[in-house]
This record gives sequence, C-alpha cells and structure tokens, in this order.
Amino acid sequence: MPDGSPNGNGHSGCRVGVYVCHCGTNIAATVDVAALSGYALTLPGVVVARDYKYMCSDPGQDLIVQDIREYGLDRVVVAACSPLLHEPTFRRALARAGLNPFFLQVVNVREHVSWVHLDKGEASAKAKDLVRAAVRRVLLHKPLEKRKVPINPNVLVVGGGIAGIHAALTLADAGKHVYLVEREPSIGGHMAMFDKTFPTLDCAACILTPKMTQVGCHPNISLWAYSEVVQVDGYVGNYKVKVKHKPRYVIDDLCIGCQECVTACVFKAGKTPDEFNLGLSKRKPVYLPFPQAVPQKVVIDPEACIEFKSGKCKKTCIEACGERGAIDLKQKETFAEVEVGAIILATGFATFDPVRKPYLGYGKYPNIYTSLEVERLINASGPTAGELVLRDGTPPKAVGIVHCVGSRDANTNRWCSKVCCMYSLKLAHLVKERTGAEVYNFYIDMRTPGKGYEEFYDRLLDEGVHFIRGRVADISDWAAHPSEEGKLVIRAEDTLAGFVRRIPVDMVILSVGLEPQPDAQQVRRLFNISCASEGWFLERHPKLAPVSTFTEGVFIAGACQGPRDIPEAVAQAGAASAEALALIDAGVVELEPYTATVDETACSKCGVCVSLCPYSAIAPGGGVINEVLCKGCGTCVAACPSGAIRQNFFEDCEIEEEIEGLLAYA
Amino acid sequence: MLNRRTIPPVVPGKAFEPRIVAFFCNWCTYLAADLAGTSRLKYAPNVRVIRLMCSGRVDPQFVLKAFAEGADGVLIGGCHPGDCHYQEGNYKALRRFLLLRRMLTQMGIEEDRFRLEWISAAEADRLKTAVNDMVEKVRALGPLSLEHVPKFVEAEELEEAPV
Amino acid sequence: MPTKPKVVFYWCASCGGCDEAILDLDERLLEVAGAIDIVFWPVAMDFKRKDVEALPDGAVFAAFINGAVRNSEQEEMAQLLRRKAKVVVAFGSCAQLGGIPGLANLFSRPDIISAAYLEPLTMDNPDRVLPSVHSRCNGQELELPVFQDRVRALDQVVEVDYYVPGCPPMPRIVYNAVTTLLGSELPPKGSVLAPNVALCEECSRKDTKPEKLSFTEFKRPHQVLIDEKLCLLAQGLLCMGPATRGGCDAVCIKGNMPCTGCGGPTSHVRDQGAKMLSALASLVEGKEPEEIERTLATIPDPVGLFYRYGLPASLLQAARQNQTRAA
Amino acid sequence: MQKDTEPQSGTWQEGSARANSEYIRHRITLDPITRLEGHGRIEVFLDDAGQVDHAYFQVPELRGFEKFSQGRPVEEMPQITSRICGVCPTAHHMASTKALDDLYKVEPPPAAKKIRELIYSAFVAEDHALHFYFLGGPDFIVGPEAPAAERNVLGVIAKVGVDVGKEVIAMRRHLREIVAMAGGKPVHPVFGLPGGVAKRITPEMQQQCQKVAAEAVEFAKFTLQIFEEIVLPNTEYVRLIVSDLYTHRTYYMGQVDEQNRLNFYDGKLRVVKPDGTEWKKFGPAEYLQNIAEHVEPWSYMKFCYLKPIGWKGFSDGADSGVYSVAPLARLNACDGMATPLAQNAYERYVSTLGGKPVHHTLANHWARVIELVYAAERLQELANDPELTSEHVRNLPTATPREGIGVVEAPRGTLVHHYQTDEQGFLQHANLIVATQQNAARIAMSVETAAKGLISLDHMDDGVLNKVEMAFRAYDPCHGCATHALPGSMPLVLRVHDAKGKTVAIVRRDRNGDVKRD
Repeated sequence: MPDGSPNGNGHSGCRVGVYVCHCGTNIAATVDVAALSGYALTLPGVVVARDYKYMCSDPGQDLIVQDIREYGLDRVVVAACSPLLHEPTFRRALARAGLNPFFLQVVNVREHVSWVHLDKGEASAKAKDLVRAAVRRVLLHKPLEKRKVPINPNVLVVGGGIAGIHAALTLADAGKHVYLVEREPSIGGHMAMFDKTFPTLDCAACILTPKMTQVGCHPNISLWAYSEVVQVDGYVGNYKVKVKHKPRYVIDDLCIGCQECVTACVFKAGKTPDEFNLGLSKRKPVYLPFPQAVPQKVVIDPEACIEFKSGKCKKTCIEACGERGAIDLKQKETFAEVEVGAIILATGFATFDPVRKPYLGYGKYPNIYTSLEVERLINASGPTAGELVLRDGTPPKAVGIVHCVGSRDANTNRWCSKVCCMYSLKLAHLVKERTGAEVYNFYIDMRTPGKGYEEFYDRLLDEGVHFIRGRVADISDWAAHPSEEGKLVIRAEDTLAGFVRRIPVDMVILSVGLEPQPDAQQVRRLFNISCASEGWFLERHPKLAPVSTFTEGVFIAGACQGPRDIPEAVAQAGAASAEALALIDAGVVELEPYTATVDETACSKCGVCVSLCPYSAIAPGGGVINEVLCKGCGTCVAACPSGAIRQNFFEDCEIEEEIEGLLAYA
Repeated sequence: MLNRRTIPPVVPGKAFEPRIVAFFCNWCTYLAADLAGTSRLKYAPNVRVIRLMCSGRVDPQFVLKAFAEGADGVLIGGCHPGDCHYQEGNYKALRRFLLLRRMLTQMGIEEDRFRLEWISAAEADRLKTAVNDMVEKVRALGPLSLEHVPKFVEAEELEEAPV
Repeated sequence: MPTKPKVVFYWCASCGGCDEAILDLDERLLEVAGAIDIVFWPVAMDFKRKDVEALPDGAVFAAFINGAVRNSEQEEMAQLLRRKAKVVVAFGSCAQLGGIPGLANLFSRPDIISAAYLEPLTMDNPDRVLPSVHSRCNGQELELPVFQDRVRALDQVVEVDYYVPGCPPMPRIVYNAVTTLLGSELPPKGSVLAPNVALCEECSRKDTKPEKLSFTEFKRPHQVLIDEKLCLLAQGLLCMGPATRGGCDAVCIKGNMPCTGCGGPTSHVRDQGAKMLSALASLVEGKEPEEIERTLATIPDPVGLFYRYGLPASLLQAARQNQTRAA
Repeated sequence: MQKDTEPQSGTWQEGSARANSEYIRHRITLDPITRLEGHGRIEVFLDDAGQVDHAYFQVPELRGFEKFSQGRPVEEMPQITSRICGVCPTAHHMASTKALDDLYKVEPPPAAKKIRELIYSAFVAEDHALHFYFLGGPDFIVGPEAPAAERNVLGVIAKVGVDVGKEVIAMRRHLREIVAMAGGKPVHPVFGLPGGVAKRITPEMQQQCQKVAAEAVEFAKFTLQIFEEIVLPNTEYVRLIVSDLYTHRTYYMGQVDEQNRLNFYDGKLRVVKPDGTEWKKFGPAEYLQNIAEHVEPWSYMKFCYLKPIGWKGFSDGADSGVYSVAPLARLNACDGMATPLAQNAYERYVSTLGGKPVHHTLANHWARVIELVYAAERLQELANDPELTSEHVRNLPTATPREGIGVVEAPRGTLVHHYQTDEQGFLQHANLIVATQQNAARIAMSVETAAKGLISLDHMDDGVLNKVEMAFRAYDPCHGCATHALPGSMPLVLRVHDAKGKTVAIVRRDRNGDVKRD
C-alpha cells in the first residue's frame, strides 16, 4: 500500500519510510533484510522501504534525508541496532532533513534479533513483527522538542587517590571549580602508601606529593577531606550534592600542622594501631595521618582520646596549641550542599584479605605479610623507617612472594588483578636490594604487558630472583627436615619441573589482588549508576564510552571501574575530566522530552499521582506537573485512574498501538 | 469498544509457539537484552520487547491489552529492588503486578502466563534463562484463548442443548 | 404542527431501574414528553412491538435502550430498534458496560442454570426438571427463548451511537442527555453523555484527602465505623471514585458508602478495573512481596470490586467476544 | 398530552398501513404486555369447539444472581441484590441487610431500625403510588376499554387533571428524596450495613421527613378518595372486581406484628387458609420448612407453594399448596392495620367486599391504596420519633458469619434473602424467594381463567386482551424480581392455537386501540 493509506487510527496521509540495516552481515546473516523491507512496503502508511549495508554511515543517513525530501516522508522507521546506540544518529538525520527528530522509531533487530537467534526463519518473522509494530506506532508520534537546561560549571570529584587528584587538577587548571571529597583525613589514596612505583622505580611520594600539595592550595579546588557524599539529587548539568564533614576536633583554618599538640599529648607513646601503616605501628589519639598528608592538619580520634572517654584529660594538647586555639573538642559533624554540573567518581579499590585463604597462614604466622604491608615496611617513612626486618628485628634470609592471592580463582575472585605481577617484581627487586635475601616468586602466569614491563621482568631474572610456576598448596611451620626448622615452608607444585617443592623461607609476601570497595553498591545507588556483576562500576560502553556511565553527567575514573595501574588510572582521570569539560563547556544540556503532563480538564484531583512521584514534581492535590523536576519515569501515568496524565513519546495510545502491531498477524 | 483478538492460525504439523509480549525498562532489563546480544547469547525467539523508560510505566491496561490482542504470556522486566533508575518505579511495578496477577488468576488466567523479573544491565544470562524458562512454561500451558471466559454461543447452537 | 422526533425507550436484560430513572425526571418528564413523540415504552405505555416494526427504517429519531443482552429476544429487539432508529443510546450501566448481572460471565451457563433450578435450598425438583427451549405439556408444544451463554453490553450486539452512564443514570444526566440529543447539533458519535472527569472532582470530601495517600490495610465497610466527612480512601475504604466518571453528584458517598464505579471509566481510560487496580496497588506500602501481598489480601474480591459493572465490556472479555483465528 | 401522541406524520400512516398488510393471517399478537415491571408470555390453546383449552403463563429469563453472588463479600449483597429489581430495589436492599444482621448476629441500635423503617415506609408509599397512578391506574381510572393511547400515566393525568398529575409526580419525588437523603439514592440505595445504617439522620433531615410525611398522609387520603370516588362508582369496574374471572380461593401469606397487624419491615410470616382461618405463623428461620419451589419445563419462572401441603398443580382450594402474597394477600393474612386511617379504610374494604378473606384478584388495587395510607401514617410516626436523630446508628459485627436470613414485605409481597458464607464472609450460597414467584401459580391461574372466560375463536378484541393483561397487572407482578434468576425482559405474547396446535387467529390492535381481525 505505497500510498500511505489510513491505518485505522485517523492517521491517514502519513508517509512512512522504513530503512533496514544489514550492519554488514551482523543483521543480514540472520534476518532476511530484503524480505523485511519488502514486507514493510506492504504496511499501511509506508511509501518507501529500503535495506542498506550500513544505515548509520553517512551515505546511509543521506539515503534517509534524500527520501524525506523526495517522497515527502513525515515518519521514519529504522530497523538496525539498539536504539541506545544510534537513535541519536538517526534523529539528527531527520532533523537535517527538516523533520521533527521524534517522528522516528528505531527497531532493534540486531541485539534483540540477529545476535540472539539462530534460525533465519524465526528471526525474520520476529523482525517483521517488530517493524510492523514500529510502523503502527510511529504514525501516532507527535512532534517533540528536547528540553535545554543550563549547566552548572562546577564539578564534584569523589575520591582523593591519584585518579581523583589528577582529575581535580585537570579540571581546576581548566578554570572549573572542583569539589574534591575524600573520606580519609588526607588525600593520596593507595599510591601514597607505596614506596616505589614500577617499572621505573621512582619514589611514589616524590611524584605524588607535589600533586597533593597543588590540590591543597589550588584556588579552584575545595578540598573536603574527612568528608563523605550523603545525598545526590537533580540531573545532568544540575546535580545537588550533600556532603558530610566528619568532625576532626581541629579547626581546619587554624591548624598549621605543627604537631605540637601531638608531642604534648598525655600519651607519651602511641597506643592505637596506625591506619596508614596498616597497624604495623601505633599512633596517639591526636595525630597527623602521615608526614606528607594533605591537608596538613591533625585529627583527634575520639575512640582513643581520654577526654572523650572520661572527660578527665588534662588537655595538654589544647595548652600546646596555645592561643592559636585550633583544637575544638566540641566539634560536630557539619553538612554542606553544593550544586555541580558533572560528577567524577574515583573511589578506587580495596585489597583482598588473605585471611579468606587460611592455607596461606596469614594471621597465623607473624612473618607472613600482604604486599601492601611490605610497601609500608620498606617505605622510609614507614614503621621501620624502611628497614625490612622480621618481627624479631632480624633481616630475612629467604623471602617467598606468592602471586595471585585472591585473583584468578574460582573460589574468590575470577578476575586477574592486573597489577600484582608487576608490583611483585618491584617488591622482589626491593627486598633483594635491601636485604640480599633469596627471593622466590610463586606465580601462575607472568603478565607483563606495558611499556618497559617485560624489560623489568628480564632484569629481575638477571638479578637472580627465583620464579616457580605453580600455585601454592600451603604455608606452614611444619618442618620435614632439620634445614626447615624455624622456617616457613611453602609447598607448591612446580608445574615446569613437574614435582612438588618445599621452599623454607623466613618471610612470605602475599601479592593480594584488587577488589571493588566494600561499599561500592551503596555508592553506585547514591549516584544512580550500575555495577557489573563483579561489583566494579559499569561503564556506558566498554570500548566507546569507557569513562561514561548510563547516568548522564556521571563519569568514572581509576580502579573503581576495574583493576588499573597508576598510568592507566591517570589516563582515565584525564579522559573523565575531558568528558566533563566537553559537557560543561557546551553551556546547556539537552534532556529527552519524555516528561509527563496533566490534562487539567480531565484531572479530578484524586491525588493518587502526588503520592507516587519520587521527585515531588506534582503539585499537592495533583493537576500540575513541574516539567523541570519530572524525569519521565511514567509511574504517575500508569497510575492515574482517570487517564488524565500522558507521557511524551510513551503515550498510552502509542504503546497500545505497538502492542497491537506486535500481535497482529501479517 | 470492541477489540479484535487474533489467535494463531492452525498450521497442520506445526507445534504451538507461544507469543510473549515483554515490557522492559530502559535502564536495566532492556540493557541486559542488548548485552545478551553483544554477548551473542542465544534464546527463544518468542518474545517481543517493548521499551519503556521504567517498569513503573507499565499500565495494567497494557498487560490486559496484550492478552486481549492474542499474547499467550506477558513478561515485565525491571531493575532490581533498590536499583531503580527512578528510585522506586520498580516497587510500583511489583505492587501492581502482585494485584493484577491475583485478579488474572480470579479470571482464570494461569500464573505462569504473567511474570515479573528483576534483571540488571549486567545480567544478560539471567535474561536468557528467564525468557527460555517462561517460553517453556507457556508452551506447556498451550495457547491462551480465554476459553474460561464464557463465550457467546449462537442461538442455534444452544437451541437443542438442554438448558 | 411540526412533527416531533419519535423516541423509543426499551429495556433488555435490566432491573427496571433505568425506566424509573426516566420517571425520576419528575416534572421535567412532562416537558420532555411534550417535546418528543414516544412511540414505544413498554413499562409505561400501551404501544406494541408491531407498532415499531411497522415504522420505516430510520423513522425513529432515538432509541434509548437499557439493560444488557442475554437472550435471543433482546438481541432481536436491539437489532430491530437499531434498524428503526437514527440514534441508538446505550442507557445505563448494563447497556453501556454489561452491569452487575455481567458478573455472571465469571461462570458458565450450566453452573448458572443449576444454581437456579437444582441447588436452591427451597428447591423441590427430584426429577431435575429444567426449563427448556422446546417442551410439551398436555400434548401442546411450548417454547422458551434461548438463554445465551454470556452477558453482552449493547455495543457488543449492535452499533451504539451514544452512552448514558450510571446505575441508574441520575435524572440530571438523563435530562441533559435527552436535551443534548434534541439540540441543534449532535455530539460526536460514541460520546458518553456525561461529564468526563472522575468523581473526586465533585466529591464533597475532596478537601479532606491527605496530601499523600498510602495503604497498609484496606477495610471492608462493615468492619469500621465510617467517618461521614473524611475521604473514604483516607479511611482505607475501597472507593472507586478516582476511576469512575462523575456527574452523579457523588450520591453514594453522600450516603456515607464508597463509590462502586457505576459511572464507568472516563473517555481517557479503556479499562476502568485495570486503572483502579493500578492506582490502588501503586499506593500500597512496603517493599517485600510478602508485606505487599498481606496488604493486597485485604482487597477481598478484585474482580467483583474493579469490574462490578464492567466485566462484559472489560478488555479481556470484549476480546473474547471478538476472538478470531488468523487465516 | 395525548393529542401529541395522536398520529400526525405521513410516515407514520404509511408505516402502520404497511404493517397491517404485511401481517399474515393466522396469528394474534399482543405484544408486549405493558405497564408492569418485567415481562411475561401467555400461550393459549383452544379445543375443537374453539373454546380455550389451556393457557400457559410463561416467563422466559435468567440472570443468575444466585450464582454470580457466590464468592462476593457478603456485605456487598445489599447493593448487588438491589439490582435484581430497580422498581423495588429498597426491598431487596432491606431484606439483604436484615439477612446480614442475622448472619453476623448483630442487633442494630434502635435509631438504626427506625431509620431503616422510615426509609422503607417512604419507599412503599412511593412504590404503591407509582403503581396506582402510572401502572394499574390507567385501567380503572381511565377505564379498561379506553383507547391504548390514553391508557397510560398521561391519560390518568388527563382524567384527574394536570394539577393533580403534577401533585402525584411531586409527591413521588418528595418521597424518593427521603430515600435519597437517608439512603444515598432512590434507585439502588446504599444505606444497609450489618448492625445498622451507614448514615445518621440529622435534625434538619428529620424536619424534612416530618414535612414530607405530613404531605404523604394527605396524599394517601386523597388517593383513597380518588379510588372511592372515581373507581368504586364505576359499576362496570366493580362488577369486574368481584367477577369469577378474577377470583381464586388460595392461601395467603403476609408479615404481621405481635398483634397480627400488617408490618412491612419486621415480624412473623402468617399464612391463612382459603377460608380465612390461620394456617400457620412462623419466623423467618422456618421459611425452609414452609416454602418450596417447583419448576415447569415451559417457564423460567419458579413456582412457590406451601411445602407441608405440597404441589398439586395449578389449582386453588385448601388442598393445593398454591398461595399468594402482595396487598390482597397481606390484608387477608393480617387482622388489621397498625394506624388509624388505614384501619378505617381496611374495615370499609372488608365490609364492601363481603368479609374476609377477599379472593378477588382485582381487589389488589384497593388493598394497595389502603397499604399506601398505612405506609404514609407509619412514615409520619417515625418522622416524629425523637430517637430518630440519635448518633448511635451502628453496632459493629463481631461474630463469625455463617448463615443469615432476612425477610421483608416488598410492595409486591413477601421477600426472603438467605445467605450462607465462609468465616471470612464470602458468600457460598444465596437463596432468594421473591414476591412474584410466590404469586406465579396464582397469576397463571388468573390468566387461564381470564382467557377461558374472555377469549374464544370469535371473541377476541382489544378490550378483551387488555382484560387478560389486567388479570395479572393487578398483582403488579415484577418479573424483574421474579426472574432474578433470569435476565432482562420479554414481551407477553398471546397466541391462539387450535386443537391441532396451529395458530389460528390474530387480533391486531393499532395505536388508536382499533382492533383489526383478519
């Protein structure tokens, strides 16, 4: 019926063009595209139907534009990949031809048909149903306008690790105001705990500290350490964020980090395990997280402070602070609300807790350490001032490094943590360098892709570090031979030599893998994004949008998205900043017009909708919806008992027409 | 007010193939279906998906409409509880689903023909299983012809029948 | 003198309440009767079916038909009147939606017959005698019309031009409907001749509605003392008002009982029951299925509540009515 | 008015002309039976002599209330069952409500009982008035032989005068406004709840009730006057009333109070023998032992009879279980009226018709007027009762429901609602005995007798046919009710067959009331 005859919905005279994409062979191999466009031409209202190799290509789009002009089309259906990919592309094409972009309906015949079905007949039949439904639906489409709203140029960066720091600095240097929120008392993240970085072995502190101080004094950065985001409202370009400042019991602006209070504390020595040193040393109730901490301000730990427990402390700290009066033991938590246009999440990772693998003896034998603990041990500012010694203070003569602890393991985490091979090599090198001990690496595979990585591996081999290919069976102090007395015995199958080895060592380093932060789920809900099944934040597209999320204006960077090493994290932070800048500098953001509106003449003010709207977009009593607040979920539309509310692009009649179209027989 | 209901043609030797209409939310289940595609998972071709922004948009009228127009089953897919892109739309969907299912049962429509699934953007496999499982169950039930709804019988047919 | 429009009032499967509703025009009845020429009105006047059959097709201006259709006679009369009348009006809930007797569509024909002639406690029917279409008595042939298998709304039998809602329609609505039809130009075909806004709009308790409605339990009217001022939904009572076309002046609610939905849906809604179900369910509290189910379980009889008047016209049953097999 | 209904348009003339010629020779159709709520059909069979051999009164429909009530929450029954009949919805609503009281074993507060009876009296008065002026009236006010076009309410108004007509209409409206005010709406009210009523009566409302009640009493007196002044002097009509054509000696049932005075709302059922002596007096619960239903294959109508006496076919006399209800029966079953004016009229009625029991079917009309007087007087008593405005109008049910029976006197006769439920109060079984079912056998007999007396192969004109209609219009039969089991409406067809069962004759009455016979 190429004359565009009525389809029974009073939409006679509509002229529809249908375009079937081959997507190379992605669609064409499973769906009979020629037959499909042929069938489309028989549908009421359709005046032209074509199939083409790549509809999304320029010539493909031009095809549509020409037809619109030539055939005077006023509706377009494109059967191609998921609308989430190319709906915008084709809408632009319609706009170019002077047609309202919402006169388009995209049919998903790739992800939902050709890629998931084998039988060509069945796939083609399904595709026909979908196209028929789309044609019937598109006839009812109304012209719509995207809503343009201004963008707030400020950016929120969550997480003060290397990724967050780099993102914050990049944006601040570009002249945007950045709120950097870090829940620990100081920024720096994991990198600040490292001694050296692979493969160049340059000192982590040396390269990180300058950036940290830069953040601390950058005019465009509000650094909110010891703070947490508690609430996020609004939408792309206009997020409202509520941040909680935890009490330091020290007034930020007055404290200069002189630490006289620390010296003056009634505790002569530290009694509380030092978080930064992973409990390998003790700290006082009042303390500076670590020497290079930014902000350079002390914190008071109410759990440890006598004054908080008994109220009977001499408060020598306050004396010491003197007239500066930076200490305020009455401090309460405070909240700040800020408006930002974009958000970058750089919340980082957690390390695997080897207690979950008892056979490795961690927590049972004192001289078994995690890699991160060893980073602190060999760090000059660490508990031992950089001396790698056993608990008894003597240096180890033999050290075992167990790779892939908690990684590549069906019982714990399936994924490869990506950085362990390299930092194990780094630690092996440092241990040998500092102690001259024999170092044995137990690995599954050595994975050293990356600039200068493989070379570093070769170097270690030359240095005489031992590499044993095989999973460790267990670690114990059970001596099977006098030479093993007082040693930790690592049992592992040497899969190259083909027999089980027993290696007696003095110290074992467990190369623990990387995991999502334990509270990753709460965080993603807070920011309304998704997690992949492992719990890493989900990117919008693994290849084409690696730092974007499905929530417009929320970006991710660093190890919160998956195991990363420093250069990658920094690169991602740069990418995320660039995306944020691109968004902000556009000045306005376009929102889908899928909002709901009330037909006031039909509304009985029953009030059902009011109680349902999650955004309080409906005025009390009902009757009016605030289009700016409405996010277009359509819940009120479905609930309105007198059918007085409609949703743009998802009107009852459009959906019912789609249903009829799907089920009508050809 | 009349709506035409078309039930499948009888093709000799061709087994009954259920027709299932699915309403998927734009942020979770529709994405899962896309992911199933990109992951090249294979599942039964009986389901026809209608995309909505949120499972909270599913109007019970759509479900009845689908059954009325000849669907043998209806599947609603939304984000997991707590994960709704619009905060609580999926709970609204759940509440409507539970009451509607109760009413459909009262009207004689089997429970397995109407289903609500929470499938996140990452759970392509779950989508596959849900679809296949539902298709199997509905296939076992056979076509929904609303037989339980007393059908109008022409006078002639009844004339001789004992009242 | 100019001829007045000929008008017919007829009842199909009805209780007679719709005819009472016309008498309830009271004084205005004389005015209306003066403006029209009633050629057929079994309940009140001695004109016979033959008089109607005698008329040329289309000679009657309007036929107001109340009651649903359940037997062959009613079907014939509906068709006859459709032929004779330019305008057919489905008058009252039964004609418009199937009405309360439409609930019979939940049961099969044999069930209904046996409930009527075999099961009653007072029934004395040892030989299980049932009324039958053909029977002999004293050697004489007797016939009964066919009790059809299903209750149908009028527009499921003949084409209907207009609808007058209500069980029965309120006098004001009847008067407006009649005068509208007698007016210079006819409203669009298919119009429901009543306000197109739900009942809450005109409910005297509208202002007592809480800003946010929500439910943890629904109450049955006999279980609670009903406040005479407060919104009934706010009292946890199942009031169909929000999903029901108004125009009745909320008389049932003035009687301190919930609306049961006789006005049918507004024109923006296809299935009244589905919509009220959606609204109520949406407002139920709780996130755990068990918790929600507990609350929903206090809705005793969903079909009877949501389709009290509209079962035959509901999406599903209307569909059953018109089920066809694809070629 | 009636001028307007005279034929004017050419189309109309052509129409009837065509109809006449189209009409084939061997059928009589009198179609439909009019001016009663609901429908019926009469089949008349002649013998070789051309005299009536048998006549069958048939009712052809089923709505299935007993069935589709199953599974419904029982508290919905007052509103569901009122849809059995839109003419006497209040009767069903009330019987149902009383059944709920019994089901939940909850006693309504005194004020609630009074409100119920107030509504009920207003309803009975209004309904009786409706029948007297709109349905039955035309026969004896306008006259049985008057042209069809006049035998209707407009004809009555023409006869008694437009002002009176307006008064009648106004009175009906005011009475219905009382029902609406206290019960939601006049057709299908909503007040009934187990243990009381949904809404209290405010002092303002009471004042209106008192006003209307006073009018009602005046109106009732006036109506009685019309009957005595217009109807009784009409010797022709009185002859009809007492003629054997309209006389059957059956049992009669009605509800009475402790002093055996008629009571519509509450009391015991009293049955008198054809000789007028009491046969039995029993409470609602015992109805099962005393009433049974009989089925004929040729009618959807169920025929009630007195169980202990048994079904002996369509015959009268003390040996036949056939009994009757409605005004005539009620006045036979009671020993008097509870209000002065009604008592007066009652005595005059009994003496005029030569003592009790009165077996003349057409006396129903007179009895109805007397009941109208009683209802109006009772309405006034209740309207003036100070307790009416008490705030305490409901007791909440606490008992677990199982079984409940409710009985009232509907305008058309005794009405029984009987429910069985599960412990959640979901209806499992409903048994409904309605007035017209109980009159069905007697109506059938009346029709047959009337047919036998009036119809023969050569005597068949409009007046005759109307008199046959009158035979059961007098009962004011409500087939809407009677066919609660069956749906909708069905015209009365009077067909005359010869001995061989062939339809032999047709009398066609056009709208001028002229009778054509081919």
